[in-house]
Amino acid sequence: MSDTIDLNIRIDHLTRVEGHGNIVVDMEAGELTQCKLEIVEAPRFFEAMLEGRLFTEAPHITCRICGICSVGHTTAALRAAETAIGFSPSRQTVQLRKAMLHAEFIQSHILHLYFLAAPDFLGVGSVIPLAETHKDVVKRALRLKKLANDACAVIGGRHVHPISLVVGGFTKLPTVEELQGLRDTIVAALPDVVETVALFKTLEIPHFLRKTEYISLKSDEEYALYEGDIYSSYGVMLPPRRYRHVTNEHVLDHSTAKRTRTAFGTFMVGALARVNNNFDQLSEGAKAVADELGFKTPCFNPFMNNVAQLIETRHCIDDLVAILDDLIATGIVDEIPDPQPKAGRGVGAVEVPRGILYHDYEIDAEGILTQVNCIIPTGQNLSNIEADMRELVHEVIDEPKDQIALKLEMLVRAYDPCISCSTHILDVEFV
Amino acid sequence: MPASKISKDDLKRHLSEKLTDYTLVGPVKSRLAYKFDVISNVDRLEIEYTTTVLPPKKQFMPTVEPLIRFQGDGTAQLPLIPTDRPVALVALHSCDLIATDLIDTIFATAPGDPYYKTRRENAVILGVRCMEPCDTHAFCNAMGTLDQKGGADIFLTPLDHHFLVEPLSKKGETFLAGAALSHSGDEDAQAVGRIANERDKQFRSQEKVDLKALSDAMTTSRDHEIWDELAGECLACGTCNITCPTCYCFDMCDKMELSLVDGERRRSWDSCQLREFAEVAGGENFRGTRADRQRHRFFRKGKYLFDRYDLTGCVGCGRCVRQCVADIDPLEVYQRLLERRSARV
Amino acid sequence: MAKPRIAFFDFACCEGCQLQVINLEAELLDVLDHVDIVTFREAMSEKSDDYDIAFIEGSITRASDIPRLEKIRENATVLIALGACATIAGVNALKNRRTPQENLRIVYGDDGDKFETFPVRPIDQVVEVDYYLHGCPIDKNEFLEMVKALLMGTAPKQWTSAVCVECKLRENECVYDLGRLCMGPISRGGCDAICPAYGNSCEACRGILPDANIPSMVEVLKAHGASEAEIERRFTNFTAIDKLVQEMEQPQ
Amino acid sequence: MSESITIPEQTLYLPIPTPVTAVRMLTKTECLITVELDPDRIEPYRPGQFFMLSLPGIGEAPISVCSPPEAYPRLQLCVRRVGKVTAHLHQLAVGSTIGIRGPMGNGVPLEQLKGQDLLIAAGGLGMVPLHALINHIVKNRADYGTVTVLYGAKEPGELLFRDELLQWGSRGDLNLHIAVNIADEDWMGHVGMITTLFQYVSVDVAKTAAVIVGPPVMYHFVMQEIRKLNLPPERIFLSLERRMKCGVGKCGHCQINEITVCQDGPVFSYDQLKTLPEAI
Ligand SMILES: Cc1cc2nc3c(=O)[nH]c(=O)nc-3n(C[C@H](O)[C@H](O)[C@H](O)COP(=O)(O)OP(=O)(O)OC[C@H]3O[C@@H](n4cnc5c(N)ncnc54)[C@H](O)[C@@H]3O)c2cc1C
Ligand code: SF4
Ligand code: SF4
Ligand code: SF4
Repeated sequence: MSDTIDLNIRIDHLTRVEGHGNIVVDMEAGELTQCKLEIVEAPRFFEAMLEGRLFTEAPHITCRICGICSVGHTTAALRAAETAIGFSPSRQTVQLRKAMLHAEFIQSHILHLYFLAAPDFLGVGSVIPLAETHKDVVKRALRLKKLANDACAVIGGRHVHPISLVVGGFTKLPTVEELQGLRDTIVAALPDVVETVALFKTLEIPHFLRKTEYISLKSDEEYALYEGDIYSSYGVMLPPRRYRHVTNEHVLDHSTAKRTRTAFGTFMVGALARVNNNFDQLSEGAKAVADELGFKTPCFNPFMNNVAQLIETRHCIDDLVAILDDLIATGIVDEIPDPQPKAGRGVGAVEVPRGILYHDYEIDAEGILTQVNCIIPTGQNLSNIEADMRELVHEVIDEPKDQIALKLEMLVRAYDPCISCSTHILDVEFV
Repeated sequence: MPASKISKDDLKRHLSEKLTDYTLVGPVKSRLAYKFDVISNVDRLEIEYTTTVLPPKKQFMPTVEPLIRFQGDGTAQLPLIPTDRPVALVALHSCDLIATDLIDTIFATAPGDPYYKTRRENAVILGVRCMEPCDTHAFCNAMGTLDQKGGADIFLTPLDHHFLVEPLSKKGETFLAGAALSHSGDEDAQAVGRIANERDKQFRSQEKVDLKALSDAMTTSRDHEIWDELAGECLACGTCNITCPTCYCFDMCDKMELSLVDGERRRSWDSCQLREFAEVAGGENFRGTRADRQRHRFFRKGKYLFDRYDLTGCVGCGRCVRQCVADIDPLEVYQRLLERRSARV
Repeated sequence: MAKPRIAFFDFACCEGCQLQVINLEAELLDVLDHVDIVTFREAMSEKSDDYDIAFIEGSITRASDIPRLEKIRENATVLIALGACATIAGVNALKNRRTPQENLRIVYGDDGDKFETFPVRPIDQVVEVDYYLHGCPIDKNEFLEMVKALLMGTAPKQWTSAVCVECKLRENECVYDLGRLCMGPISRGGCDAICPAYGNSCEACRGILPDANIPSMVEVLKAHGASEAEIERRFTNFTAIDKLVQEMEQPQ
Repeated sequence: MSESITIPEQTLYLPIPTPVTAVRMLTKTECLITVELDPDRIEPYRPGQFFMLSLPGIGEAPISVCSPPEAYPRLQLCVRRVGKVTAHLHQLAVGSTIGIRGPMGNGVPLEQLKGQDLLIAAGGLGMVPLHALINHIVKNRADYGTVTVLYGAKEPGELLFRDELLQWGSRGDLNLHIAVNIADEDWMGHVGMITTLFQYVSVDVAKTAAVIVGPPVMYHFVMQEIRKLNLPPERIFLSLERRMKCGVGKCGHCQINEITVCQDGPVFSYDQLKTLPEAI
């Protein structure tokens, strides 16, 4: 039946995603001639900007790669720079950074679930009409988002481009009273999370399965976000400094090992990958959410990434409370960061809401960055998104064209792609 | 009233008891510097401290404060300044006491400023004698403000284990009621004299600035080369004005709520070092250059206020030079101006 | 009175400034009572060319951006530059310190020729800008004040005083005393000195004041131990494109 | 003068709601606003004084008294559109309400001018306060000797109060001389700077007082001419414009030396100004 079909879909400047991308699908007589997610975002040259700058500047410059993942970029930059100069931050610093990162996960996931994804399920163009029809829902979303932003404000000054996170530690530390206040507001917000789960339980997630490889960080200690080794659902474990083995295979590296991996095809990073790979380490609350929403590992439905985000939201809230409890119990000690430059190379691999983010810095003895490489999650997901698109088109080919277009949009959006981030997108060149 | 004293612990205890009736405001320490803040636990209070970032003036004239409230019905109302609890402003140095006196004079001169006066009248001020220079920037001794008791209601002199206590007003006496005061003898007064003697030698300059001579020197210094030199250094950042205890200029602007009908007219501290301060419609700026503005700043300190009120506009607290990143130092400026004068005479 | 129609557009940027607008959690719904947001790609699918006020985020980095921006200028009655990328080219201008070819080679290697790029410009180098909302990112309260002013039909406040003013009003300890360098004395305020308030340096993300005393600022930095290279970096974080800064760099 | 009402300190910054009774455009950029003051709350005014006009959410602007004291409690204000507040004042509708604080400042010393010959020089918007003075003189013509009015404007279109200028010119007891810098086709009068009008002026030094109001640049040139007339400095009066926020001597913006223009001025004798460097 599909072998007689002609189909032309072009969605320019895909909305409700970060950055500019187009969906292009061409089918002639049932033959898929084009099926791609075009990235039209202007390249921004962050690596070039960074070369020649001081290592301590890296976090504050690279967070400007992306406003939504700005804590993520900051964290990756801090970790890369500190690894390069051989500096180990204090436990307090790490705890506070983890709290920031958790808050960013909450903020980003809530934003995606309510503002970017939910309108599709509720059949509207954006959250704005929902402000009329579902005022309570929108208010709840805003409350949860505010919570995350407040947490970032208390710890790092603000969410978008945090201020006090610097190489070595913090330029200003929150007080125990502030942390206590924050903890209380977070705990008070738990019913909102429960309501959110109830809402998403009523939404119908498209059924679509395609087996793929899931890559995330993994750690013995905890549900890996801040640090860990690179882990593939196909069982491979790599230290962060060998990240190029997972990221560069398609275009640049033609080694045998690479070709073997290409045989597996594309891979996915992000919430679904993490939940699939590290389910056991989720908080009890998060596991209960998974249960309630019928999430079972391994899950091969990319649309379920939304559900995975919700599970992680709960996990991050639970763990944020645990971190705050710990900090409140131990108290805050004033430390003034004073990291000294040293020649070296460091890779910071950090989970950010959309997947693993790598910053790779080479620093000279004066602390000047001589080589910089940043690889962002959406860049890693692109090939996988396209592979999903190709398969999805075939599955839904009998539906009306606008339905196909909507499904494709929803699919792309389910990945929560962050195209602004795509400083390095061309590692997976396909345009 | 005979001289009396109180042990340091007893003073703390007394202040702590006063928390039930008074809002206590005093110096607390942040990372490196001190600032005046509301105190709910007396342990946070630092009676012996180095001069704060902002002057205690903020207690009577907040950095930003509403003057008028607009209402939806088009009427304007005065905001209420709560006076149900008196404020006890603790541990003002002499420089700040004299500065408070100065602003009292200006803001009470008809027409008086109701907001300032209300807050001021609602406060009891505890001054504290400085037993050593608070840092290398202060030059209160040169300006003649050291050991002055200015607008204080109570004046404290710290000794090893106790404070000498001088009530200076009815308000002060009321505040002290119930405090564990004891008689202080001559030996205390002698100890103060001894310490003060030692202290005076530690200030960065021993010379007193002759205020009358300074004002006269300024009269003939409009075209002194110093203004251009200062203009070369000054960044026009406003820090000196904002941190000065005798600066009181303010800006007024409206801030509406999202309803666009309710809102406030606010005043906020302003600085004559900022370019727009004296600019009027048509682009005319009466002090368009940094040199003009620096001259205005120093003339205001050393001449204008002196000429008009017979008060010094500079109390030597050192806040401005301590915080000016360009290191512009009023004492040096005064000395330069006086030098040329004496060279001429 | 009909609600003003507002549109948001983005060029090369991180979209953090748009996010700051969405981050107005407590006020967003009230804002929507006063205005119609008709285009906001980051958050909505609806689009319209019929708007009164356009907020532009991002810098102009390639020829194809120009007609798009010109079209927006044509449609809008009021055009506002939103955030450092748009107002002063922001962090993007760091790339202007190399030629476009060098940049392409560093980032994309041999694939470099597949892209178009030219030296970054703030949007007022392409179209006329009515008002500026500075900052990286913008301050969400300042955005609110701007919207209120526009609703009242009056000119929004455009800051002309240094960051130090707000910094001192907040009673921050100067970060110079904490051993850090700060551009606050010559940088445009309006941010409530948020960076020094969190113990960090002002990086001049709102640009340098038009009448800044740059030679003296350089002396101040030197006096606090900054090397020539460090001073250069301080002056170029967000203001690489600033005319004043470029003049300073001209050999005498 | 009638007994003055002292403004209670509590209401120092409080604008009194005042109804607008007429609004009329005078030129492209100036409009004339008439308001009805509440005599219980706002005291009579003099030429040379000013009021703070206030609009909630927009701000305040100092604007000179434009009507003669005899008009009280009616008050006229002539506003040039230059920015925020003034633009909104231009949009006022009859029947609406504005906030008013004042009268502020010292005003022209009418008592001192009585019985004198007067030389009045207005540059541009300086005609606004002088309009109040001239109308007062006209209403009390017998109190003054010879009155000469010099008025300079950039171009004919900027001349304020054109009807009244005609009336004044045809009275016979006012010597009115008008100059424009740039003439248009219809302009039949004098062309040149206001200083060129001094050729028509002859004064009796013994009993002449001068009142001059105009933009800062004008003072510089006009004073050169005035000095040639050898009038004693204490009989030459000028009104200064400065940035003002509070109008009550507190905010510091209008300070020149030890004086504040809003309280000690805006009208000063040349005698006073001579000892005030920076003043003109
Ligand atoms: C004593 C006195 C009498 C005046 N009488 C009149 C009059 O009769 N008619 C008239 O049209 N104008 C008069 N002015 C000028 C008028 O006050 C200003 O044009 C007005 O305040 C500008 O306000 P704005 O909000 O419209 O302008 P803004 O938008 O605030 O700014 C526009 C320009 O006006 C300047 N400005 C702002 N506030 C003031 C201020 N308070 N004082 C002076 N300049 C300011 C700014 O520097 C800027 O250059 C008088 C000024 C003074 C001091
Ligand atoms: S603090 Fe120093 S640099 Fe700043 S305005 Fe004052 S004198 Fe100038
Ligand atoms: S100004 Fe800063 S926050 Fe705003 S879009 Fe640009 S990089 Fe992002
Ligand atoms: S920290 Fe920076 S902005 Fe604040 S006072 Fe110091 S120099 Fe000025």
